[in-house]
Amino acid sequence: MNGRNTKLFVLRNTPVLLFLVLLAAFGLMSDRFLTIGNFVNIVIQAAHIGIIAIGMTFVLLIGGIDLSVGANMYVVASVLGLFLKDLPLPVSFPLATLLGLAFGAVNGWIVTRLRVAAFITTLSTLFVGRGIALYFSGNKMVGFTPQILALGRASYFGVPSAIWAFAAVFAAAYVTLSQTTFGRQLYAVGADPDAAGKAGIDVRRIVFSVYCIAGVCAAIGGLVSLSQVAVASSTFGLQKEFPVIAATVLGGTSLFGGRGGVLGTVFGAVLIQTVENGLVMTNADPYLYPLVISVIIFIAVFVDSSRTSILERLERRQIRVERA
Amino acid sequence: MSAQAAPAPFFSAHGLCKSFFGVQVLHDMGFSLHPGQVLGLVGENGSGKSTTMNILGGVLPMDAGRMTIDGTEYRPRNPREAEAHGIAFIHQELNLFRNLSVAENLFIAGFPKKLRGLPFIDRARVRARTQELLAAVDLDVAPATLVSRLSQGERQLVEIAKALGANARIVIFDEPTTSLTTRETDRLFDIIGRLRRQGIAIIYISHILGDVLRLCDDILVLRDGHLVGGAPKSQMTVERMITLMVGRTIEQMFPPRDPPIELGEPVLEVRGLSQRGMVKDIGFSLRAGEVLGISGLMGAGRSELARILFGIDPCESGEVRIGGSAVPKLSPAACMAQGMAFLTEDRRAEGLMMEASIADNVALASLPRFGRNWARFIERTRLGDEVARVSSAVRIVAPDQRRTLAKNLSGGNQQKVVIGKWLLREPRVFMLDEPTRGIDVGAKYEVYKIINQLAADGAGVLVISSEIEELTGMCDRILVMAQGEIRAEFARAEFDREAILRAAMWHGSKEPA
Amino acid sequence: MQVTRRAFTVGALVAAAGSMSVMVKAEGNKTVALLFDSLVSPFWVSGIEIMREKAKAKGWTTLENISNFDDNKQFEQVKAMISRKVDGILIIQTDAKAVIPAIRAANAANIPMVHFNRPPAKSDAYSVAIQADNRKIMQDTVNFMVSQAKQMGGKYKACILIGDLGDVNAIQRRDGFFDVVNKNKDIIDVVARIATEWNADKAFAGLTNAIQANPDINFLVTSSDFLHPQIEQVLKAANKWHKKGEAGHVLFGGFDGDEGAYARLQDGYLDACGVQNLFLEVDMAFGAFEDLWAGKKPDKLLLDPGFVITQDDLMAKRDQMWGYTVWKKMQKG
Amino acid sequence: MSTMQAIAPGGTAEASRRRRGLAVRLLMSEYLVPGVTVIYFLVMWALVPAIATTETLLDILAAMLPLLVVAIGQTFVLIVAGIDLSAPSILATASVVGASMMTGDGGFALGTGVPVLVGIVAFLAVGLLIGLLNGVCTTRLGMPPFIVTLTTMMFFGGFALFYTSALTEDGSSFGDLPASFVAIGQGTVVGVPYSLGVAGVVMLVAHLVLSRTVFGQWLYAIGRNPRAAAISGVPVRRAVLWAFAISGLCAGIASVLYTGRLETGTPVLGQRILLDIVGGAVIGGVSLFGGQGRVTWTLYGVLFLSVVDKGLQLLGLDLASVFAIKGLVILCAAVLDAVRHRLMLRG
Repeated sequence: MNGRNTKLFVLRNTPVLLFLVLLAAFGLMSDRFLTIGNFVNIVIQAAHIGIIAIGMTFVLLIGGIDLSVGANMYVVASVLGLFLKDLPLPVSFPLATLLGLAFGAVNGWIVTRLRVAAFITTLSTLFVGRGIALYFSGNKMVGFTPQILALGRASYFGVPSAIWAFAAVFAAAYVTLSQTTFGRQLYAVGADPDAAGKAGIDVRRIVFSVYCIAGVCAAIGGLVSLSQVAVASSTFGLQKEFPVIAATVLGGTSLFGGRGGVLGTVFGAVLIQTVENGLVMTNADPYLYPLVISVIIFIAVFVDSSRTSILERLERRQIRVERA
Repeated sequence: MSAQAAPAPFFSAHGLCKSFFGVQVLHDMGFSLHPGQVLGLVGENGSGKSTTMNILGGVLPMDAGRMTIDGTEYRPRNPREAEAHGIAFIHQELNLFRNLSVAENLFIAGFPKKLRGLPFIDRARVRARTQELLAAVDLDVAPATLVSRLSQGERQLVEIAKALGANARIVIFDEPTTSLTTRETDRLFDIIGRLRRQGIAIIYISHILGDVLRLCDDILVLRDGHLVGGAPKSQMTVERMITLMVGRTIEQMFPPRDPPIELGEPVLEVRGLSQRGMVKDIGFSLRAGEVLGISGLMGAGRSELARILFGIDPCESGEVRIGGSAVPKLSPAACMAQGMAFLTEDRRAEGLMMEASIADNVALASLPRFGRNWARFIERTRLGDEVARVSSAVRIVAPDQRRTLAKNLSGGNQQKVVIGKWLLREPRVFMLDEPTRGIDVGAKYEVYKIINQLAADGAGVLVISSEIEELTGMCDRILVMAQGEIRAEFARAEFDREAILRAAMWHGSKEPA
Repeated sequence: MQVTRRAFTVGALVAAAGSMSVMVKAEGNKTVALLFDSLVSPFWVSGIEIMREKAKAKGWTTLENISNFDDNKQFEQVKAMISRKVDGILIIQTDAKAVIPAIRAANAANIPMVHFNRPPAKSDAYSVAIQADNRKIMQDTVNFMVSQAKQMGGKYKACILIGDLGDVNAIQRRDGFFDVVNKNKDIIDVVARIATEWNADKAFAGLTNAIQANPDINFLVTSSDFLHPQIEQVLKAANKWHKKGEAGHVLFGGFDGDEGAYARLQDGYLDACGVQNLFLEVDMAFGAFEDLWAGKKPDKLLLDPGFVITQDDLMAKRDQMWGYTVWKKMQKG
Repeated sequence: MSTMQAIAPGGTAEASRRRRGLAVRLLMSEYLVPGVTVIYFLVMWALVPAIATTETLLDILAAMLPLLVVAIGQTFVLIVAGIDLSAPSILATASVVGASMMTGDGGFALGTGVPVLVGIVAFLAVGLLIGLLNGVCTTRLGMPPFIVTLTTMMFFGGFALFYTSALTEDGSSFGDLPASFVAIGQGTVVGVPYSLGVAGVVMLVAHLVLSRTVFGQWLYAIGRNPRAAAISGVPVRRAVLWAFAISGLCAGIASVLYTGRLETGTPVLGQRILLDIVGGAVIGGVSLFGGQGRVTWTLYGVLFLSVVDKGLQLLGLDLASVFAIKGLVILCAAVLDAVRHRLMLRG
């Protein structure tokens, strides 16, 4: 029994162990890698992807998908930089976030009311969103006020603002998913929308809200990103949907709904960033970046999927108590 | 709530009518319920039982009619409103979320909150209330257990606990025992008894007429959307119910089976088959023309045995010979190559392609046989003819074999589609796991006839069933399994319900739910 | 096919109405297609705006298409422009070789083609290319920085932000950088090469990581000025954003000559910038069209020599710097 | 469920279809997407008459063919409820590897005497091998297709760049390809492109395989219910493996067409068209959840996207309008499709 427990422990924590191996490997190659400062860096850089991926987790949990998050980021950034720049931050940031929510609400409305498949809905809002933002910006780089940029560099109680934002979004999402009726109903909808309807859950409301949440997260992620990169060029947020979905799925959330959570998503986002960071720290040939990153993601998912099947076998309740 | 002192009805329905696409499926249906009453509802599939209950449960709106609860009009627009009026509907396909815990399933429609106005779930209260409700249905699992880890019977109890949690006054059971073991069924009936003593009215829908008779105070019989009979239990018999249901008399539940005078060669031989935690040292043989039954409680390893034999689940040791030749590595393809067929117990998950037509479903297992030349182009005419032949042989009732999707068929017709799929292969060995689960009397009779015909044509048939009557009615020989082993064998002459049950309960105290 | 017939009628009516209003194309006016592969940096945005203005001034009509780094899509766009029978095609391709079929198609349709800023690979097809001498300009820029470094003395840890590895200009600028630093290995040690893929996020993250790994980086070159905001942000966070002459100043070289570069030169943060002469390039390109229409055959490659602008000669040279014009406009607006 | 419902959708829908007008008839048919395409085309024709010239129509055809070939490959994978995100990187890798065999600038196969043949084999082999790799990882290692192909997309996208940088002087692409190879992508016979022949054969074969062969029926069965398929003796793993291999092979073939068209083996080939590939199939009606799809549907979807693109190119608008119009047009098609579904349900 004890041997089995150890095995279970190892298996359950494989991703963490893998992560440690990775840290050790990069640590050996660069003495600057294993420092607190660097880890803070990694988390800062993972923050915007991580935040958006948290929103994406909600969408994937109900079996949907949102390809428009990158476009949403760009719409929010260009409106903030062009039209809200004279407002004080406590006003302009909430307004920008509301705009992200509105974008998400459009997705949600089309998906729930017009009943268009999520993939196509968000594919088309991706195009429309970018079009609108480009119209506002006239293709030009959108700059931001010094206050916003200062916010990007600021630290509170020794913790950089991006990490605060990341932590806050994570905490809110975690609590929502695990501690509220909405969160639990969301898992039910993801597992079986028809059954959820029969159980008296307002499925439409949940689906709609989920796209709104994804919109809000995209907006917040966009704000974090722009406060760091300082300008939004016409490619701001372009093709962000891929790393975002990758981080979410790497974190163990199923594309088919009902399974996963935001803790894994955070882990997925940080893992990808750790590898990128490690490669820069070891001054690797830039051509090798995608090769190394993809191999590591591959190994992580491979280990995770084989682990899941072994775990299932080990944890499966024996159908009968065997006689000695 | 006062007990059954004065059995005055608190619920009544009059003149319920419903049409789909211009076809009236329910005519002038009406009944009433008083606290603590158990009302049985029987009828063939499509007779209007489910429609009635869906109207009651707020799933469908009624076209005409009137329902009242406590004298006030009741007209639910969705399941939520029905629930708010104290009506709980326990569907045949349980409405539980496997990825959530027992406690979460109980409260999914609305969790108790920590503070008014804040959305946070009061976990402690959920846990306490869950324990209370689980105790009320005698289910001994932790509230945090995931539903995916419960047995079918346990899940049923969770559904009942859910109804109790919603303060239901009427609980509707739609075919609750189809996937329960005998013991679980007994336990369910105990619980139902307890509910009625609390003054809760029960509507019980089932194809198992014996159960209905045993359990219900009053029984209503539906046919083609009309209420064709209703009487207290004392005035009903199983025969009368059947006669009312089908509109004619059926002499027997089972078609006459003349046991073959001389059995053929063994078509399936199993020796020393073992798999840890599943089955142990199984050995038996099945001969051509024989119908062999396997009885046992749920979890006794019956389905597991069949799944191992068909190569779906792995096995550690043992020898299997199909049609005289040894199959060294079991797999569905290898077994099929030797002429074996297998009807799984879960036809939705493992038998049918719901979104595909009848023809596509029937053809599925036989496709390579109709492949022509190297590219294996399908000979469509020949396949079409064969599919049509089999479909009419098993009497699938549907407007169009090519257009009608499996999901739009009744349970009985769905089962016939799966059987047809295997018959198209003309199997030498046919294993059927719960072949009549959830299908109506008429369809059952037809399935039995198909089985008889198969055996008469020289195939070996292996039937797994939880209904002992079904096995004794159908089989030439019955094996009884318990705890993964074969415990007893009965020849037709020795069939005895009591003895079979006793063998199945061998060390029965250890049966895990 | 009755549906189509009905729709056909409707379509024809709309077509008749539409063609009157939309397709007003005065006789003698020229239509020029501007095919860009992206508008990712101010260089391209200003480029297309200058082109629009100058074309308008000449009375030309412009049509635009952005290929989003997709050579195949751009080929289709060229064909679309040929279908519309434009008078000239100005193209910024992504790949020097993949554009050749497009040139051939233009040749076959007898439509002049001018490559802006990126020349095509050698082939038998005829077109005119305007290009900044990337490698040379970058060499000059870095040379200036090295001379500054030598003046100040000491050893330098260098970092370069490389562009998209699939873009010739990025490669040429990278090569220009290494031409110089490799000759000065005694004082300059390249500790970080950051592949930005012309992507601001990647640049930001890459530079942050590089500075984390080598906090003593004090020699920084970017292959395009559009990455300045990210660089400023990272250096500020690392407390390394100081003017020339202040302690801790990072020797900083840019490329393109955009408005941000001008501002940072003026403020003293940027030491040198390799400027592509955008006005000149647009004039050269449009001149090439006029020559081609006139039946002349300009050389296949026309070079914009560009120049290096530094804090020292900022006032003298700024009027040639396109970024200064944009900057001035922004100050007014 | 009652048998009444079983009869209803077929019967009454048939009756109501007869009653309704032509517009609704088009809406209800599987020709909705082509219908929308025609409407869009007519609107564009009003704005830019040049769209209705033979030349432009041939351009549209030439432009859509390679995309169609990749999208057909994708259709196979979508039918088994998978997805192949690696298609763009297969295009790129096959393009640079194939071109490196036959470039006049030191191609590896110049010495063999048949560089074009070797080159084409290389294209197809790269596609097939990456496809098989995807297939093996999903079927044998039990990893989700999304992640497997995401990683192969990243890996081979990077590999193509790496390969090119290591083998070419300027590090950007392989040019100087043999004329006979280029002809496959560009050449025409009486105005009809050769690539039409290639794509036509791919389309025909794919259509026959999916609709007429045992293998095709297996793929649909796997997409509809993999467990039922396995129990019915369908070799699920093998079939899924081949679905991925076919997707890879199709991408390899498409890469031949693209590379020939551009006369260049480039590592950035197709890097931006993933959403066009998947979107083409999905807009045509292929389900992302498996079990539903036809080659003709994919054709409609790809045709739709190609016509939309060509119209926008001809208009020569700024980027903002191009994005906005493209998005709205896709959305309109999707909304119409959703309306159709609802009408069908109502009967």
